[in-house]
Amino acid sequence: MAITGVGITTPNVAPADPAQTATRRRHGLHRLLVNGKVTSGLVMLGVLTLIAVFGQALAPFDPSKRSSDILQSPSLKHWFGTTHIGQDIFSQVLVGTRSVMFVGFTAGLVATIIGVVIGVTSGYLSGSAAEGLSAISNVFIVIPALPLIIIITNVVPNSGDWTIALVIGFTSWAWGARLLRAQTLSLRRRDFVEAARATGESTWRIIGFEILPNLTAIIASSFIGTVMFAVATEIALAFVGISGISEWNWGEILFWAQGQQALPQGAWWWFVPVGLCIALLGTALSLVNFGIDEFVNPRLRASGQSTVKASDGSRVRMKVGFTPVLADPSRSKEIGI
Amino acid sequence: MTVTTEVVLAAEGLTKHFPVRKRGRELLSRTNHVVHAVDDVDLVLRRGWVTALVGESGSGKSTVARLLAQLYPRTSGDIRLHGESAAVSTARGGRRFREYSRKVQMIFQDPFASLNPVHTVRYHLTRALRIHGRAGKGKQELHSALAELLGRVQLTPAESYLDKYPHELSGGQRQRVAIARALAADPEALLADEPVSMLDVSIRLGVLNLLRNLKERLNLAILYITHDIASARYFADDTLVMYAGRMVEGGDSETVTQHPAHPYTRLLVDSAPDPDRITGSAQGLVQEEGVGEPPSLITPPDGCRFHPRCPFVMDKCRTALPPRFDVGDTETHWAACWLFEEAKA
Amino acid sequence: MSYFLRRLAFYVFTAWAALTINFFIPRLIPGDPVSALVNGMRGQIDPAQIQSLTVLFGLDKKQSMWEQYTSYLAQLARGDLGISFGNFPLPVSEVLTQALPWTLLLIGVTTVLSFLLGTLLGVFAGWWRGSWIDGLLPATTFLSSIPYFWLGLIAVALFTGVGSFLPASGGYEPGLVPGWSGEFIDSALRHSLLPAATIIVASVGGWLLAMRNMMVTVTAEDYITVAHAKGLSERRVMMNYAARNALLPSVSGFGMALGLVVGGTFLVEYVFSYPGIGLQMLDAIAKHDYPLIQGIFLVVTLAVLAANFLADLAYMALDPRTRKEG
Amino acid sequence: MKTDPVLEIKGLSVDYGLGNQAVRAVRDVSLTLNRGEVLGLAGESGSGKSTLAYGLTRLLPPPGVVSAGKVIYYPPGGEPVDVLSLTPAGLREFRWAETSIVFQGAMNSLNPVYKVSTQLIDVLEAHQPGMSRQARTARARELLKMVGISEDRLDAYPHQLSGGMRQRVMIGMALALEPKIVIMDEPTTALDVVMQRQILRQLVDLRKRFDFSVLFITHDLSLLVEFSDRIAIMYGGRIVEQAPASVLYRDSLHPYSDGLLHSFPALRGPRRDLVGIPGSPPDLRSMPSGCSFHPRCPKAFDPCSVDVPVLGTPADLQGPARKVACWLHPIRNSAD
Repeated sequence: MAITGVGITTPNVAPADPAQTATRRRHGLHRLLVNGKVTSGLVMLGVLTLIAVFGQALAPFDPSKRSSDILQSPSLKHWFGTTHIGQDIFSQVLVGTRSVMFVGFTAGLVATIIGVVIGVTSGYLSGSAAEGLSAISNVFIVIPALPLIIIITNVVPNSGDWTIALVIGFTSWAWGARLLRAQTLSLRRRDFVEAARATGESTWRIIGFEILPNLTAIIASSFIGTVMFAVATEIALAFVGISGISEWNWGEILFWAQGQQALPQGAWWWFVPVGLCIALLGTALSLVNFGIDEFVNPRLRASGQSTVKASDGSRVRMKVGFTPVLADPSRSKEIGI
Repeated sequence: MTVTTEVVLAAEGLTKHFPVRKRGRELLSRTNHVVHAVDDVDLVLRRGWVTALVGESGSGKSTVARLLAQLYPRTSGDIRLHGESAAVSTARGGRRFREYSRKVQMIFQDPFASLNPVHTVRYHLTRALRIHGRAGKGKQELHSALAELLGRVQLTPAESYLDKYPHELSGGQRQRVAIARALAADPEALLADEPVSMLDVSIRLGVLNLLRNLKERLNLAILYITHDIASARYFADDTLVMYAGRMVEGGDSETVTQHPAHPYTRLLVDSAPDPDRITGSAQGLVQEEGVGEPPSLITPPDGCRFHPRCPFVMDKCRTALPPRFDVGDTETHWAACWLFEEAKA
Repeated sequence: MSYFLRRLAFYVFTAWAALTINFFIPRLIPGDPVSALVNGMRGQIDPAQIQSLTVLFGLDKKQSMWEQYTSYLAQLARGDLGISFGNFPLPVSEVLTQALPWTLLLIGVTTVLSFLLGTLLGVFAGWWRGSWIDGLLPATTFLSSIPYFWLGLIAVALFTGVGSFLPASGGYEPGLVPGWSGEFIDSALRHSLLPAATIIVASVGGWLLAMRNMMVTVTAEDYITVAHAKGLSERRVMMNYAARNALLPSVSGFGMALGLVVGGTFLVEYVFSYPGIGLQMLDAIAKHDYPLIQGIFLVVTLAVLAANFLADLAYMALDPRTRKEG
Repeated sequence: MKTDPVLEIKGLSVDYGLGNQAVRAVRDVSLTLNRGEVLGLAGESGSGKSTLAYGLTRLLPPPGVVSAGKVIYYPPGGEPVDVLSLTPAGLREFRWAETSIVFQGAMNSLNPVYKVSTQLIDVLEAHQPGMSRQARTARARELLKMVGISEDRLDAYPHQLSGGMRQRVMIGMALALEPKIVIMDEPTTALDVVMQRQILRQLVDLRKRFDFSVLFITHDLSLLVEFSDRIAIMYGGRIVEQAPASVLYRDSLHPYSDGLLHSFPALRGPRRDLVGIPGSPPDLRSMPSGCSFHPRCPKAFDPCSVDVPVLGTPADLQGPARKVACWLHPIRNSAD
């Protein structure tokens, strides 16, 4: 039936598409890093980490050392001003970074490890043990965290950074556990897990090599969430004077500022730089988390250009329900992809 | 079609009831509700032979495959490998299960879901080879084993597929990788759960032909599960029909599809699209039998499970469960329907 | 129905867990501050109160743990939480009755307001992606990264002081007698404005972001496209189809987030010296007033549970899938 | 053959994304839907068939944009309307009253938090504001009855209905305003064959009563051959063949149509040889040059990899109803 009647007339054919180069597929870590939010968040975190490590060395003064420069506003000598007994606030901020970062990341690590163990086990296994673990995490979510932490910190002797980090870590794993459990439950029913079982993989290998790698994004995001919570909690504890006064941290600067009535005296520099540092750290962590959210849920990704020129010349926002009709329907010009 | 080969895998009285979560007032009552997903299923898979299992979604056909793969624990019944009971007591892990999985492998419906998105083709196949001790010694042997596997499913050259992630492959290529993974164990029986239903129409045939080719070359026993009765006719030697958790009809594929005996099979065959019935606008569609939907499997109807929809329903159908009756047209053709009671006598 | 019963069972379990944690914590306190106090106060403290402290802190070493536990529960059932050391000789329950209404009103009202405001803004931000309201996100993210109390301090510095309409601290004008007088209510409202604004500004961003992301996710669902295809008005598609569905996870998240929110608001009370539970708690900690700390923890936990329960009821009213099968 | 058009698509192109990131999913498609006919649109995933349907109704979510073309609707006895140049208000009025859509996922096309009745009624509220409350409820009841669902289901929530029932509700809803065009995007793909047959039967019946045109989109060619009057086959964003159903089935011209027809086994009649199509469907981001089917085509020859064949009536065949885009069948010069 194939009638080959070549060469009658060549109709008005559109020019042929040029051969396409294979599109580079981006995936995994690389795609996460090209996300601007993640990169800028990580850069900010990197700077703060450097300060945490080298803060002691960089600090121009001993943060606890008194001087005659009492309650001075920011100057070239004291970038963030001084306290009521002449301590250099800039040095305090630099030195205090370490404790904040240490507690934040240690607590985050502890909570994430507990969360992963409890969440993934209760998600993958079934039966009453799993139900019990899930009930316990729900209890820990509902119980008000800060009062509980305050009480425990108050009861435990020697509340140094390690203690605080551990207390926060041991009380704030439940959110992560809950998220991971939900995700594990849905992964467990996925065919690739069944397929791994059918192939003959052992249970621990399925959990470790089939399920866990698929949870990376959620683990990272729950880790960052816990770090945010731990930082806020540590600063709050220091601010109300519950944790020990052995090491400098940002909350402690605020504690002294509050105790010495800094704001009523107009000593804004005692509060504002520290507050901005806290906000900076929080924003950096949030940015990374936004990036991870967008990585996990592609619908959240911004679609680049959000407005187009419509056929009537006006600019139209791209939105669900009303597909824009492009202005220039030049049909001869095929869009080069 | 009287050549019968050796039985590789047999199921006897296979039954699976899933517990239902109690709700509300039931918490106080003693009755335990279950979903009767699969009830009393007998089937055999023969060497070099394709057996099709046809049914609607929810009829329990996928559960049968998972029971045969021993991914689910059975409620009752037995699974025999070469005549010996091969039932593993718990569905989880264990050396006995691994031994069983060396002989019986499964292919899943959705190749987009059955490969782990974070692992490469190489990882999937290497694991399958390692588990079953067929990875050989050293890199060289492993590589040739991988290349041979991919060659079997016509993915050549192997180098251009080994380091790809699943999302870099098309649907058909993924399903071939999944088949290669199943073959890595060098199994005797292959359970294919709707292996082509998620693939594009134009490439389905390629995968089915590959399976048929493998069956002939490797002398595999294949269970082909499908909702498309026409493809059962094309691809399978025997066809079994399942409705609401029970087998209702069986026999050689040509007879079952061309001369369906059970009223449900007839409904299924009549409902299938038929391009030869060209009518312009589907006038041939006007007929009013078999309306309604499949029953709840929590409280399945007494007697024959098809009786509420059956146009030929008799009093007996409502109370008594029909056993298998010979239909009489071919040796192997049977139907679980009271209409064929006399034919047996 | 089954959803409701499951939730109810969970609350009972959580309440029990909180009671039990509360039982064990004082038993971990090193030393014996309680008996020291009891000894010091002998003569002024009545025997019933000594008895209740004994039960609360497990001072009666002759009793087994189980006996201590049962008498502890029995005592709680009577509403007896011991006496407050810091407010001697007031019973803890009385201190709580005075402080609780302030907290419930301030935190309850502002949290609900902040949730409603954030959710509404989130609906708009998610619906008109890339619009100015969506552009608020970086600002709100920054604001929610700042601790509540720091924002409160700045608010005090900026908006209070001599001649300002807004007072810097307290719950009402000193000298006024709490009651239903117009003058008192006016004063109480004025005192609550700044702390309330602080809580709202600090927490609205979180709700906004959550709702915005849910809106974006829901907008891609088929039923939204169907609603557009049906030619419904934009407002109807946005509110009745998109927002109505996006709200569900937000509401269930609301209950769970309360446990976190409460902590932050306590510090706001501290900064504003607002006479609520949070201030009492920090005060009690400074004074090592263990019975009061315990009582507060218990009451706060139960209050959060109750709020969770209300959120659950709201969820059930909003999502027909949780109701009984038809 | 009726030739009274109700909808004319002219040179429609639809892209995903803008500028140099744009991926063209529908390429210069022209298609006419006649009054009262069932036009089947078949193709594999990625062929652009759904994109075409959503593009012409402007329901394609971002980043989809209509980059060229016209969609003309001919109301009975009225002036033709270009759907693509309607204002949002005009488009809203046009939707559902003139064209309604039945979506693929019956599971997700109903709002889970509202009763069936509410969702039937809000269409009436939006388009016929003058209607009384009782009249609306009565109409909703009538619509359910029309698709064979008992009235007491009016107060049911979507999750209380089976998949088949939900799809019936959607069909009833699609007919609420008695539109002239109903677009069906794989309406029965998620259903079992028995249910599929029941619903199609009902649809045939309803079409006789209300005389609307159907654009029926599916990947199941065997279903289309039986069910539709005319069939258009899409590949790589273009229509490659268009013919009356019976003609296409008996004698397809395009090798792709031919391959599709030989890809599904027949249930009845003699066993026939199945050929299938080698290779896989093209990636929209890197389309082959020339005819996008040429890498898979068993009959490809010189021009196929270079020039794109244009859809038109082939010179070597009679009959105005057939069109094909294949270098094996060069089109008649006067075709357009």
